[in-house]
Amino acid sequence: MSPDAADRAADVRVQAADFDVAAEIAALRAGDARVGAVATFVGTVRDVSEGAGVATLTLEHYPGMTEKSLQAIVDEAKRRFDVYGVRVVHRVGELAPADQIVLVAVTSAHRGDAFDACRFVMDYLKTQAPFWKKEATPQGARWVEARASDDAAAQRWRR
Amino acid sequence: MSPDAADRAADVRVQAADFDVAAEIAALRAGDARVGAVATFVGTVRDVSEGAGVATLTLEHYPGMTEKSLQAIVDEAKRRFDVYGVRVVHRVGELAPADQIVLVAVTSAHRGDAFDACRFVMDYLKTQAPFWKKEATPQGARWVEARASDDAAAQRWRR
Amino acid sequence: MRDSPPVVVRLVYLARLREALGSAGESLALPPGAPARVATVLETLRARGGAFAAELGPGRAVRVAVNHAMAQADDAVGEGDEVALFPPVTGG
Amino acid sequence: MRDSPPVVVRLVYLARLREALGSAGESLALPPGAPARVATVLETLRARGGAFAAELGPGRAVRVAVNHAMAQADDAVGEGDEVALFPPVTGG
Repeated sequence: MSPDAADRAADVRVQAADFDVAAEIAALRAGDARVGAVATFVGTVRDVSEGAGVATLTLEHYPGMTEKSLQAIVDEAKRRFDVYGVRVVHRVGELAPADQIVLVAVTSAHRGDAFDACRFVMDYLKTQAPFWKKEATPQGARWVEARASDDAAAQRWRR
Repeated sequence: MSPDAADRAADVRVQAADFDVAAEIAALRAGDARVGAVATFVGTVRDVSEGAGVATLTLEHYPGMTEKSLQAIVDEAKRRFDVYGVRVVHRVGELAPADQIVLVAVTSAHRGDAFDACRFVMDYLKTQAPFWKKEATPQGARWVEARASDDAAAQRWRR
Repeated sequence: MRDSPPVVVRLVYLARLREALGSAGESLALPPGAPARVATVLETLRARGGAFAAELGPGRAVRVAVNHAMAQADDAVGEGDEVALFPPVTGG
Repeated sequence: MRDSPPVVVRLVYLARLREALGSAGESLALPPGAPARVATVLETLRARGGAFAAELGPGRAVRVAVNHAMAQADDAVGEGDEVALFPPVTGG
């Protein structure tokens, strides 16, 4: 595997296990002292959704497409913004309220590109990556509906 | 101390010691399952500045004003954006390349407010909080010059 | 001159759609004749009626990926392609 | 009627300005008469010439905080106020 391929292989991960934000940031920075800015986003399970209590949240995905789709988003972020590293970790399976769902971390020389790339990846992930949430509530299980605001957020980056 | 005062007292810290991003996020979230989004920014010491190598970076501040200034920025972020918690940790003293300088972490129900508030705090901190950087380089020590791009970034939030 | 054999695609149903259709996927032979497109797949399934017509009908948001890449109605599909049907995504 | 006593402020010099002026701060009595403002402080210091005139002169970016809050040239200063002079900030 070429060094480039090794780099890219570490960009995205889909896993049932939890992740450690500090460890992920440290691995992404890897002692690179060109880095001046690290922007990070963590999505977490809320205990209320559309007014109903949430007992568990189950994340289904499309194995085979998921990593490719996330990698395509990361590649596009690297093309658009002046960043050194981008890392996406997305969990699947059954989660509880307050659990971590997704991590996006970006390193750059400057904060503007780090913030932009981090937000870009989240906005695209929300509309392009094949994950689906199913909530268990006191009223029964239900699939989470996609939100128009997520489409609008991704649309803002079109050009 | 009232609960509110205790909350606010934890919003900002100025310290020589390093910080642990994961521990700061965990303390800020404090098991609050209303939180769905955590946006974090970490600024780090770059080993090159204006083309010269940087051996150490010394951060001076204005004791007495620093915490007040950071708290005012945090209060304004809480006023403008729909967020639950905001935390700022800024280091002072002598740092080495790759060291962490500053942490801004924000929790919210949704990612838009978390990203906006985090970026707002950084943009204002860069122009309003009384910190100054002095670099030790092979050509001698020099004070870092303020950047017009930082003024422009803060200006974007005026209204 | 004989007709060419029909294009057969592998269908994958995901999330709410998998539950509503009661199936995780199947092989589907597309009607011979016109070039096969994503729209051909959807029309063929809708023609079955029942849950297929209801879930893939007008006003229902269905996303399609061909060989793991998001696809549009007029994108071509070919022999052996993996065609996934699913609701709008809700991860992150 | 006697003149009121002059307003005395506590000056704090920070960062590059502290080094250039060779001082971390001092007490300064402002000239009696007109109401004392931030601009009065700067004019009084510049009138000393030397490093003060050079560092606080036209074209030099100097920021001022009165009692730990950022201040503008026409903001008032009063007896015992802490007036800090420093270059544009560069933290974060």
